[in-house]
Amino acid sequence: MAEPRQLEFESIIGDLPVHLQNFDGPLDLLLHLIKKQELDIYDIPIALITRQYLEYLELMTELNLDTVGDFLVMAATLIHIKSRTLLPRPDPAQDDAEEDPREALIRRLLEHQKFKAAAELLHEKEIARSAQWQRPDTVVNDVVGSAPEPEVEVDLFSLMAAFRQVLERAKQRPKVMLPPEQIPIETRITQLLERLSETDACGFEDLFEDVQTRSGMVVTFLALLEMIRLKLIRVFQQASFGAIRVYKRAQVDGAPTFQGMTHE
Amino acid sequence: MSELKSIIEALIFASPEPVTMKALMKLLESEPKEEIESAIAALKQDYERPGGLQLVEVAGGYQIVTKQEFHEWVRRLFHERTTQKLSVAALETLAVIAYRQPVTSPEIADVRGVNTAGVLGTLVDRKLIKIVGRKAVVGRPFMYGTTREFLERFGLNDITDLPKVEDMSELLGFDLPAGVAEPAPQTALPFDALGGDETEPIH
Amino acid sequence: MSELKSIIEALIFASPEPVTMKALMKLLESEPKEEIESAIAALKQDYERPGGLQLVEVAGGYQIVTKQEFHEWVRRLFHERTTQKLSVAALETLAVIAYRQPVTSPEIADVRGVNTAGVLGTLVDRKLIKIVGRKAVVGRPFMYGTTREFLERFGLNDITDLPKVEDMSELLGFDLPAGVAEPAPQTALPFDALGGDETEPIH
Repeated sequence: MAEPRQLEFESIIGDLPVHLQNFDGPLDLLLHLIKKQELDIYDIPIALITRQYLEYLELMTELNLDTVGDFLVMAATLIHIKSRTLLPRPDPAQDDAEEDPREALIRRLLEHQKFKAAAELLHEKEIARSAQWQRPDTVVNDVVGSAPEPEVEVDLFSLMAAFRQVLERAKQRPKVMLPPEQIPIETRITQLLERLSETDACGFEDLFEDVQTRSGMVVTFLALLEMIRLKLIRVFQQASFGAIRVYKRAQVDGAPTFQGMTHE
Repeated sequence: MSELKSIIEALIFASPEPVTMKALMKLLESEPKEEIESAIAALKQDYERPGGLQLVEVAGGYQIVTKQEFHEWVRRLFHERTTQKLSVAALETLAVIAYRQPVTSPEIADVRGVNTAGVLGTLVDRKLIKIVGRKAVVGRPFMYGTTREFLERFGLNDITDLPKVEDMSELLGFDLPAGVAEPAPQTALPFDALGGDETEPIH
Repeated sequence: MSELKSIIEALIFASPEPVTMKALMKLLESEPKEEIESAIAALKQDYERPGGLQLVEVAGGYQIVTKQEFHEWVRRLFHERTTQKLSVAALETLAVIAYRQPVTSPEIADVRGVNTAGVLGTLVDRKLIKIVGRKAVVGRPFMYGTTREFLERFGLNDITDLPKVEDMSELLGFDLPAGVAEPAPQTALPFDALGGDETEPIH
């Protein structure tokens, strides 16, 4: 039994102009208000129309319609016009270049109205045209043998659109993983030795500070292993899961030498 | 020449889009223009006969289509029309572009009272409008114009074929008094905007 | 009955498949079979007249097609069609070249995800692109760039006048997927590649 509820809802908006979704913008709404009350578009009672417009706007805000923004500017314009009508008219002899906002509004309304009418005429043309049926393409396939390749008009937009299409498609393709630029382990060892020469010991994690990539971390780790093998460093852990510290070692006789070291 | 007329009929029939005079002249290069023109005139007359088909001029070319009056019968052949409807907002935006072209997005928004960026995207996707240049003002906004597909969809031969403002008074429900209907630079409906000097045409 | 004949003509014309007698009887359910049959007979006779079209019986149904003797003309129509327009593949290739020039065939194939060698020939023939040099990599592939005709055709002063990808997204109201608009080396729009040092200009 949904009916009573619906009636109730309708009674709420009953004295309000219309269904909300009917309006495509503030000009549309204004035109509706003017038409509904059979007002003269050239002589709009601005106070009345402003009040109705604001009532409507209030309802829109209540319903949280996200199009309210477009309507607010018009509300400001209406209020501006209304306030002007309350002020004494400027001396007509003093012809200032500024257009009367009321006239400007009327002009916009007429303009808007004109294009609504144009849209209607276009729609009539569209209907007439859609009643004309064209030869289906399949018939020509029979004549020509094979379907011609679909073609598109060549203009700036189609060029841009084509490029966008290519980029989007490229984006969707799985990326070929190129091996990233690898730092050779030798280079990394030199870097780490330099780092350790500043301090005799440091935290294990600290040696990874300057690497961002996974492969950089792997290289650093391999370098450290190599340095341990070469007895260039010693690594200590205080306790299980404790912090690991790395110490630089003095060169030990008989240990394999690191070819990359320059100061030998 | 009867054979030329037949060839032209076959070409118009087979072409997936309206065949322009230019295309015909290119295809029939050995024929003088006058011959082609008189053959078309004769063909047009042929199609005046009673029958299910008609020869129409659309998007600057010729096309053979069924007569409107048999629409309902033909429609039975198909389960549903494949052409998608345009929303009122799209149609109104299209009207502004059609009459005012070339026109920028802010100019359209000004006439319609709402931002129309989303609708423009739809119309571009449906190939009814296209970018025709950039306006030589701050920001160099794109200017939009209608396409050949637009003409085809609405059965117009060219853009001057658009319904005239005078035809609108009835729809408007009031007369446009002198002054308002005057082609003021900002309010004119007709096609004065085409090729204005502030524009930078793209082709 | 002349109207019935016209309806049948419109139906045969608009149908994607040959229209069978059975289909006609279903579509024109209120008409007696004899009426339909005699309308078809009359229509057949109509199509005996000289003209570009014929009514044929095929696959157990009726179809309107062009007469055999004009097939060469119709074929030509489809050949000539490619003067103003491009296939989607050609247009995409042109777009990649325009935005990424100078660019080699393998590089274009890489961006498009398909091989485009054949299309390059078409674009060169149409004078929209030209060879601008060879790339100093293995195989020394040709590098392609757009021509003066290309600029004229698209109404551009120079190649930097091409709209940026960012412009498109803004004005058409759609968002580009993240990363695409960023000037990553693989997606960069600008023309920094022009005259890069890996190029070897020809002459």
